[in-house]
Amino acid sequence: MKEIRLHGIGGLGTVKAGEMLVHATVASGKYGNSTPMFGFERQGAPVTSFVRLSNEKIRAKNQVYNPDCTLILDPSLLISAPVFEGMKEDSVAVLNTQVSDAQSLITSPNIKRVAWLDATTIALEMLGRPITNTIMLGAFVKATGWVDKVELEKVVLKFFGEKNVETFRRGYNDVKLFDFS
Amino acid sequence: MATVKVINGNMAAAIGAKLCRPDIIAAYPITPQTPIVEYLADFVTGGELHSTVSEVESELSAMSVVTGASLAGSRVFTASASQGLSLMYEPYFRASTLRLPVVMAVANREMISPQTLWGGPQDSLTVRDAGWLQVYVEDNQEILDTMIMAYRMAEDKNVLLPVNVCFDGFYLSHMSERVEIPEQEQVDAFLPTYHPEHILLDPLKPMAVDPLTTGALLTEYRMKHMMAQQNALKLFEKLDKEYGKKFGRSYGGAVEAYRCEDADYILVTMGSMVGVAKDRVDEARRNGIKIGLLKLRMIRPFPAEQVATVLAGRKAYGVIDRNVSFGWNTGITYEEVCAAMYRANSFVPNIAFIAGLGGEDVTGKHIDCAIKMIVEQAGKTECHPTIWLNRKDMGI
Amino acid sequence: MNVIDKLATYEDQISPGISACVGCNIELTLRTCMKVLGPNTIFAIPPGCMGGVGVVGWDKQSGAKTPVFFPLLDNVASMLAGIKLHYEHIGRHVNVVAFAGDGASVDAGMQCLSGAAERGDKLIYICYDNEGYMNTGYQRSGSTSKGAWTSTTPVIDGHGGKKQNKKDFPMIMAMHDIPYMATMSPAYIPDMVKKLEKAMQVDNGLAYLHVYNPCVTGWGCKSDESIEVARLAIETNFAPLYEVENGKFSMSVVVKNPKPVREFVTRFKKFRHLTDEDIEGLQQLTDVRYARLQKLCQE
Amino acid sequence: MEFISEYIVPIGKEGLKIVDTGKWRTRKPVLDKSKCVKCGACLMYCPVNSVRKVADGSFEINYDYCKGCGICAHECKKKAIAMELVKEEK
Repeated sequence: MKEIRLHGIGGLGTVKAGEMLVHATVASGKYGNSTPMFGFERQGAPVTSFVRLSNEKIRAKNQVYNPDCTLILDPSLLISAPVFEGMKEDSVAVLNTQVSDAQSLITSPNIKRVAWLDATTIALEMLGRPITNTIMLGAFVKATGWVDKVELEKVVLKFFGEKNVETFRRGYNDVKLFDFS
Repeated sequence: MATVKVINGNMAAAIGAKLCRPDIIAAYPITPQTPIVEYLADFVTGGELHSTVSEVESELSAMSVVTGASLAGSRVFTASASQGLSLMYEPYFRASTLRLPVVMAVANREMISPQTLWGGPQDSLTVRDAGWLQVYVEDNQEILDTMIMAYRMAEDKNVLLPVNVCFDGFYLSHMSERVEIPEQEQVDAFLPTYHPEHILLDPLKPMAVDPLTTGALLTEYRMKHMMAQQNALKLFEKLDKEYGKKFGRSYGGAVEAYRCEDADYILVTMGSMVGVAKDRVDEARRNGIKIGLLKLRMIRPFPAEQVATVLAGRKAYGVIDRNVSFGWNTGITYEEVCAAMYRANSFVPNIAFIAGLGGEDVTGKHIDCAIKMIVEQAGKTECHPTIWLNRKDMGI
Repeated sequence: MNVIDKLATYEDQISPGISACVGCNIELTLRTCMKVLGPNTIFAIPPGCMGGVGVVGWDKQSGAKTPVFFPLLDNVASMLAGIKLHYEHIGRHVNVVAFAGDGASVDAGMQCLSGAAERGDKLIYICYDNEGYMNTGYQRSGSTSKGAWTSTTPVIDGHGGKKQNKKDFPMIMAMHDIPYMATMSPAYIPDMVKKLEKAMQVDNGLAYLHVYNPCVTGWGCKSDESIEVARLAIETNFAPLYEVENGKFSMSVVVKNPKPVREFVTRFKKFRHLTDEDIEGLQQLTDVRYARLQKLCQE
Repeated sequence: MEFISEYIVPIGKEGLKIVDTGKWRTRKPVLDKSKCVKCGACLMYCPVNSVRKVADGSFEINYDYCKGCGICAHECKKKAIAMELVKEEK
C-alpha cells in the first residue's frame, strides 16, 4: 500500500487531485481511497488530503501519518505547513517551487527522492489561473510511477478536459528529479 | 453486472436511495450531509430518478413532508445530521410511533457546543430511544448496500419501522473509494414495490390517524413496536444473508465478529474507525496477542444476545466510543454492552474508551493503546475509569 | 343552488355530536367548510380546540367521515404538503386541507406554513383565529389583541392584559403572493361558502383562508350571541372581510357606516377592564390597518 | 403474545365517535312555523347542523344533538324561535 499526503490551499484542486489518483487506480482494477480534511470551506485556507493506493481492499479510513509521498501544491506551504512530518523511510517529496535546487528544501532525512517544478508559473502560462493540481499529478506520476499514466490522463480528461491533459503532460515532462544517495 | 465507481459516502447514500426508487424526497442541507440532497436533486433534474423532491425550509419540514407522504402511501427518503436531526426530533419520534417505513441517511456529526461540524455519531445515538432502527456502517460500499437492505427491513410487514443508515461525517461522507453499484434490475428483484396496508390517508378508505388514545391501548402499541424491533433484529440477519447471495456482499447482520473465534480479548467498536481497528487487531495477532474485534452494526434494536455470546468467557474486553453518555461518564455503546452482559449473567473484565470526539482522528496508535490496556485489564474485577484516548495527557 | 340549499343538501362530514362548547362558532365554521369541501378531502387538525373536541376521534373511532389526522402543532403545512405531493405523484386529485388554530398557524406552525406558501404546495389552509390557545386554557398567542385578558396575560386590579398588538396574519400570508388569500367570518356564511369554492379551484399553489372566530368560553361571550359578536368584528372593521386573488385585493363586505370598535370589545369579558384610552388605541390600530387595506384594494 | 387490537398504530375506523350532545341543553329552541319566513338563517348558523330543510321549503329542528346554544333564536329576524326550559324527565 502507498500512502500519500497532499498539501494545498483552497482553490488549487487539492481534494480533486487526491480523488483523481483514486479514480485512476480503481480504473486499473486496484483499490484506493481519498479523505479530505478541511475546516470551513473557503478559498485560501490550507487543505490536506490523504490518499491510500493498494492492490488489495483498504480498510483504514483515517488520516495518513507516515506517508510514502508528500505532494505540495503551493510553495507557501513549505513554510506554513508541516509538509515533511512523519515521512516514511525512502519516501518521495513532490514540490511546487521556483527554487532550482529543491533538494536543499528537504528537512526530513527519510526522503529519498525529490521531484520539483515551478507549477504555478506553468499554470498561469497555460491556464491563466494558478491552479496547479493536474501539473502536480503529472510530476507525481513521473516521480513515483505508482499510478498508471494513461489511466490518470483519462481521468484528467474526464474531470477537466483537454487543456488539463496538456498541463498534466507538461508536469510529467518538466519535473526535475533528485535522489539522495 | 455491477458497475464500479469511485464515490464518496454521501454519493453512496444518494445512489443507494436512488436504486430504491423513493416516490417523495425531502431534505434540508446541513454539513456534512448536504451533498446527498444535491446529488438527488441532480438525479431528478437529469431524469435518472422519477421522484418528487420538496425543497423544504427546515429539517422539521423535511421529516414532516416525508411522514405525511408516507402516511398517504409513498416510499420516502430523507437525510440529515447533528443539529438538523435534533430540529426534526418531534416528527422524528412520531415517524416511528406511527410505524412509517421512512429511510433516512445520517452523515453523523458531533453536537454543539462548542461550535463544531466534524464527524461523530453523538447526534443519532442521542435519539436511539425514539423508536427507529439504527444501523452504523464502516465504509462506502456498506452505506450503499445497507440503504437497500434498510428499505426491505423498514417495509417488512413484521417490522414497519423507520430506519437510520448512519455513517461518520467526513471520514465516510467526504471520503472517496471504490464502490460496486448494483444494477437497477437486481435491486428491483430484491426490493418489491411498497404497498402500505396498515395506515393510510385516502378518501376512498376514510380513517382517522392518531385519535386520542387511552393508556391501555397505547401500551399495546408500544409492546407491538418493541416486538417489531425484535423482529427486525432477526430479519436483518436473514436479509444480510439473502443480500450476500444476490449481490456477493454480506456484513454479518447486527454484529460482525472479526477474528473472535479463539480470542482471549475483544475490542468492541463501530463506524469508520472499524477499518483501522481491524488492521491493528491483525498487527496485535502478529505479535502474539489473541484479540478479536466485535463491530456493532445495529444499535437499535441492540443485539444484546449476539454481543453477550461473543464476549462471554473472554479474559477482557474494551469498548471504544466516539460519543459520550452524559451522566455515565462513559460512551453510549459501552453502557449498552454492559447491560447486555449483565442480562446474560456474564461478567468479563472490561474497560471503556472515548476517542475521536468532534471528528478527531482515531489513529492506529490510539487503537494500539486500547489493545494494550484491554490486555492489562484481564483478571481485574473492578471497573477501570474511562480512558479518553485523544486527550493530550495520554501522549498518543 | 343557493347557499341555504347547498348547506341543506351537502353531507355533513363531521360526527353529529362533538364536544365543542355550547354556541361554538368554530364548530359551525368547521362543519360549513367540510360540507363545501366534500368527501374527497384529507384534513389535518393540529392540537387545538377542534382536536380537543374530538374531531380526530377517540381510541378506534373517528370524529369525521373523511380521512383526518393530528399533525404536530408546528408542522401542519409540511405534513400536508407531503400528503399532497403523494397524490400529485400518483396523479390523483384530493383536497388536502388544514383546519388549524391561530397557535398552530401564526405562532408555532408559521415557519412550515410560510415554507409551504413559498414553495407553492397545493393546500387549502384554514386558520380559525380565536386569538389564543383556547384549548389549553386561554393563553395568549401572537394573534391575541392588545389589552386582552388571557391566562398568561392576566388582569389584576384592572392592570395587565396583553401588551402587544395582534399580528396581522392574513396580510402576512397575502404578502407571500400566494394565488388565493381570503378572510372569512362565521357571521357571513354565504361569503364563506363562495371563498371555499374559490379556494378549491386554486391549482397553482396554496390557498389561505383566515377565519375570525370569537371564542364563547375563552372570551366570556354569551353562547347565543356567538354569531352576533363575530358580526360586530366585521361591522367595526376590526376584522375586515377581503380577498386577494393572484395579487388583486378586494373588499368582500364594505361596511358603509362602521360602528366604533367599542361596540365590539365591550361585548365580552376579555376586554372588560380596558380604559377609554386602551379602546382608543384599538380603534386607531383598526383604522390604520383598514386604511392600508383600502389602499391595497384601490391599486 | 396476544393483542386486543389488530392495529399497530392509533387509527380510528371502527365507526364515528359520537357524543350525545343533546343531553347538554338546559333550554331548547322551539320554532313557531307561523312566524317563519323560510330565510334559512337558523340552518345556516346552527353550529351542530341540527336544522333541516323539509320538502315544503320550511325548516325543522332536530333535537338529537342540539346543545341549546340559542344562536338560532338570537339570529332569527322574525323571532320565530323561542328558547324554552327543558322539562326534567321522570
